[in-house]
Amino acid sequence: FSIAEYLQSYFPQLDGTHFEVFHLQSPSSEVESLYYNVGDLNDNATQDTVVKAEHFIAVSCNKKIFFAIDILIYLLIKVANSNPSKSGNVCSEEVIVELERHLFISKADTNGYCDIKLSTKNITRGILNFLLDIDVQHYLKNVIRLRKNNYAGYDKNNFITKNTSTKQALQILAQRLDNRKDLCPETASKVSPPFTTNYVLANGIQNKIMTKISLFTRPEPQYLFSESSKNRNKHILSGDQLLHWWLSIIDSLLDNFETSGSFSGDNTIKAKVKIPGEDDSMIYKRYICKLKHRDIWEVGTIYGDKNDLSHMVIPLFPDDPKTRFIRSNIEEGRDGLKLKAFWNELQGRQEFNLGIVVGVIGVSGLWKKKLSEDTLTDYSIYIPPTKKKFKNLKRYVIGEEYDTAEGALDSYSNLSEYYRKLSLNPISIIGTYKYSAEKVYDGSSIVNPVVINNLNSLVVHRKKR
Amino acid sequence: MLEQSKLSNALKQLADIEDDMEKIDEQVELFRLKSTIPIFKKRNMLLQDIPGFWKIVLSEHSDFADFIQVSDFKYVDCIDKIEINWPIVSEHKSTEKHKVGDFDIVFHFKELKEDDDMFPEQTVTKKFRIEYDTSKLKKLPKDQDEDSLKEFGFLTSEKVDIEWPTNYSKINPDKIKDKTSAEGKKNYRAGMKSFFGWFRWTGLKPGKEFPHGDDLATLFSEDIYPHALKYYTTAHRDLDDESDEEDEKEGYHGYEDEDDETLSRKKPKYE
Amino acid sequence: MLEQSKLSNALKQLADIEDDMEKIDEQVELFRLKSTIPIFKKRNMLLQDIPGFWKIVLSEHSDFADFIQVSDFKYVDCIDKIEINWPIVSEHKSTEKHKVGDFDIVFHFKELKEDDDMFPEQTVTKKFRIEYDTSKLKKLPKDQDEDSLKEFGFLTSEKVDIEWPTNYSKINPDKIKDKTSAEGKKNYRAGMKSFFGWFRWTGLKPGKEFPHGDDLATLFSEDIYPHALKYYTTAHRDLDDESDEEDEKEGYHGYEDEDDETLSRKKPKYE
Repeated sequence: FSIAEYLQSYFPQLDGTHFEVFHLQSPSSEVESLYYNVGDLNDNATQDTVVKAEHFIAVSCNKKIFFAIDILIYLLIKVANSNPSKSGNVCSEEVIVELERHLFISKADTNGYCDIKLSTKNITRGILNFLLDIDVQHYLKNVIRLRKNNYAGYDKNNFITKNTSTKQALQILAQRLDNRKDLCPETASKVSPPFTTNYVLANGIQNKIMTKISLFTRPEPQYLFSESSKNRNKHILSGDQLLHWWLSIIDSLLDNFETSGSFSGDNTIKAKVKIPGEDDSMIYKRYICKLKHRDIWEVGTIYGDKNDLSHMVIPLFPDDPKTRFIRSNIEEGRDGLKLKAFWNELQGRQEFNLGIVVGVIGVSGLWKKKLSEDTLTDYSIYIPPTKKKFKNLKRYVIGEEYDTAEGALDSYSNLSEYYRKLSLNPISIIGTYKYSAEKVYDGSSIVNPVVINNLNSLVVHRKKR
Repeated sequence: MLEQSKLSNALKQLADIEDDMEKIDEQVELFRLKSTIPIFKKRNMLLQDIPGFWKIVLSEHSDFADFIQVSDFKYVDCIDKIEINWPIVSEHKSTEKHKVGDFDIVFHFKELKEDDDMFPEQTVTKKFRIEYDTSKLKKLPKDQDEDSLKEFGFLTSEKVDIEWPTNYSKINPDKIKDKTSAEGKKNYRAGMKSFFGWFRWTGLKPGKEFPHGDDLATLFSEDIYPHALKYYTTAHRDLDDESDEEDEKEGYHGYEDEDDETLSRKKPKYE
Repeated sequence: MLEQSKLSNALKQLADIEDDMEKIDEQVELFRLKSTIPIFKKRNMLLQDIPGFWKIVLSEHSDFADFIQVSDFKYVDCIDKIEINWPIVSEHKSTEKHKVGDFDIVFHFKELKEDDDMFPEQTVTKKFRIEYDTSKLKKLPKDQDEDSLKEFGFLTSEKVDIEWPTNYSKINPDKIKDKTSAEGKKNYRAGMKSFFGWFRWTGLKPGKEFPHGDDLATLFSEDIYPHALKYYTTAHRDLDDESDEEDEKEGYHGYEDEDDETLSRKKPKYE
């Protein structure tokens, strides 16, 4: 079946109104680590691979983009050698690969330029379900490797990289023409993809996948559509509303996690919410009580135990306040900070102490479903050939200004023109979801799991030459 | 008292020093132009032997893309020659008195011939001049201070004729008969926002013409043109997409080059 | 076939053009220095009649403050003269072969006399030289690529003697006897991070000395020194607190400064 069929039940049925979904994804790339590696810890982890991909999904109606969501997927591929004496010299028979998937909801936003009233909550739910259903092998077919692992033995004199000067690069190109008669990129010295991803591709993942979802909710006038708060039709949620909004979405995802059965402690479903600085019982009463899966939900976080070292158990995501706090702690030499103290101190940081409700939501457990590209004919995801092209394409949406509808029109026309040039079509959806009359327009504006002010983060940026 | 007049005297002389500095900046700029222009000439000669040079440079340049709609690129790809002249150092004597900041951009477009779209070969020169007289402005640009415009000047240009592709006839301002209808207005604006609209840009009617036309001009004169070779070689990297530093750091830093995102596309501000 | 050799030939000649460009950049820089230095000389004479000039400039400058701890400002305030010399244009012939990027910063400190703190009058000259030989580095600076250091060079300096205030005796590296104790280590690091620690900076031991010492040097040579008058007058603005654009925008963006590089303090990266 098609992706449009998959998503249609999350879009409203309104006189045949049709929606178009532009689903972009960055090429997968290897990243250093999901956690802060201090010193020697690095060595124990060298065989693990972390692969990252970013999804950017924009939804339009009547030729106007009105909703977008930015989500990061991290795949942690852990190698466990059954014969420790042979570590460092791995061969596939001796290796057990464990795979863990982290989904970080980075940003979501609406701009108020949808002509019809609808629930972006449902659309968000549909998109999240789809992303979680994607077979992880999808991300492993082509992985851009870390520079240190990539082209490790390349011949500097014949290879153009970002460190090659313009002069050298011109000389290399001339040389290529003289020898090979073309300017095509050098491919001979490419190294093979990481062993771990090959292993997963070859053997597949037999079990249900350990999946963790993280997000951080904090209300902002705009996250992805700049100037959109000037549109009076944009409905901006308060911190309290926003947290309710997201909890109800995440709660519905729990339907698709294994919630019972016999599995070991670590795989047990966990759903946690925390408001740094807020009383546990208040959080329970105000936020958890009304949820469908309230038996599963607890006040807290999915990251480690209170006595764990914070930087060892909290994953580092881009543009995330927890991450900024970890970084600044490490820079100040406070690498002994325990988790409990971490949360206590975090609430004192600027992002948290302005009297706005900010929520930390986390889910961890086994995801039940999986849609391979065989069952779904085609994911209809456009993956640009390079990360730079992905970013540039994303800019057609996030680089617009949305104080007038023109921004929503222009971002649509640029994206669809781009698709046309590639002979691609956005996913076209006619919704089948029926609203009960009054349950409409529950949140034209959304979410931003991201914080916006890093005054306290003490990040050192070096000036580029 | 003596102290005070000494101080006041020193401050007055320091004010003169600022003038001296400004003059030096100008001389340095002039010196740079005079030294560079012969090199650019030589370079442009050589570029004739590099097929698709400007197409590669312009499609590589993400800042340039911020000014240009996706549909315009088809015609941008026809540019096979760009030259910038600085009249203050050109050999031809002219009656106009030129400033260091004045420049002319010459574009040569190749012909495009398709069943449903025709675009003729042409050479178009767009001239940019620094202006200090703010009374020429129809209105003050947003976020701009009149005094600093008077002091530092602002870029202006004249509308220059360019033949539009037949595909764009609908949005070509010269061909829109009824500019007051909703449809006419919409098409007029679409045309003004296109790359061809930039050739009509004057810098005197902020909000009514190609948005940030001065920034696009400066992007050509200060970045694309002088650094074209760099962008050409960047496009030919073997590690097309090596994880860049930012990404590799991500594990530790946890931030991406998000500052990219704060830059906005250079968009129209019609009012 | 012919086309290819034509192209290859053009590329080779374009590579040479890059060399020409580099030479011109150097000549332009030299021209700028030669023209500017007499003006700086005249300016520095006049500055002697402006009481507290450098104190005002340095306390006004927020980028400077990113490098300096609050407790250091007491001594920074003692600076009553700064001069930068570029040996490549100085009249004195020297045996050393100088590059355009080499410069010496001369600081004159006034005496400070307090019951519990003494700091002597002194003149200290810190010399910065561009180096290309990466084998001199004890280790590669974080996030730096050896090839580009070799190509573009990196700033180095020699440890220079400066008398520390008595108040800082505890953290003065020359006075710490036991550098291995926890207390000794802590004090040593505190000293290296202070403004006085910068005078010991060599640029060869990244992670072990004053953090971003090269950036601080460049801040003096490229910004504070040439634009000192601007910062002096900025400090005297009548509308001291006029809200600038950024501030005004902040209201609706709410995220303006997200990745504003200027906001981050230059923090030490001891490893």
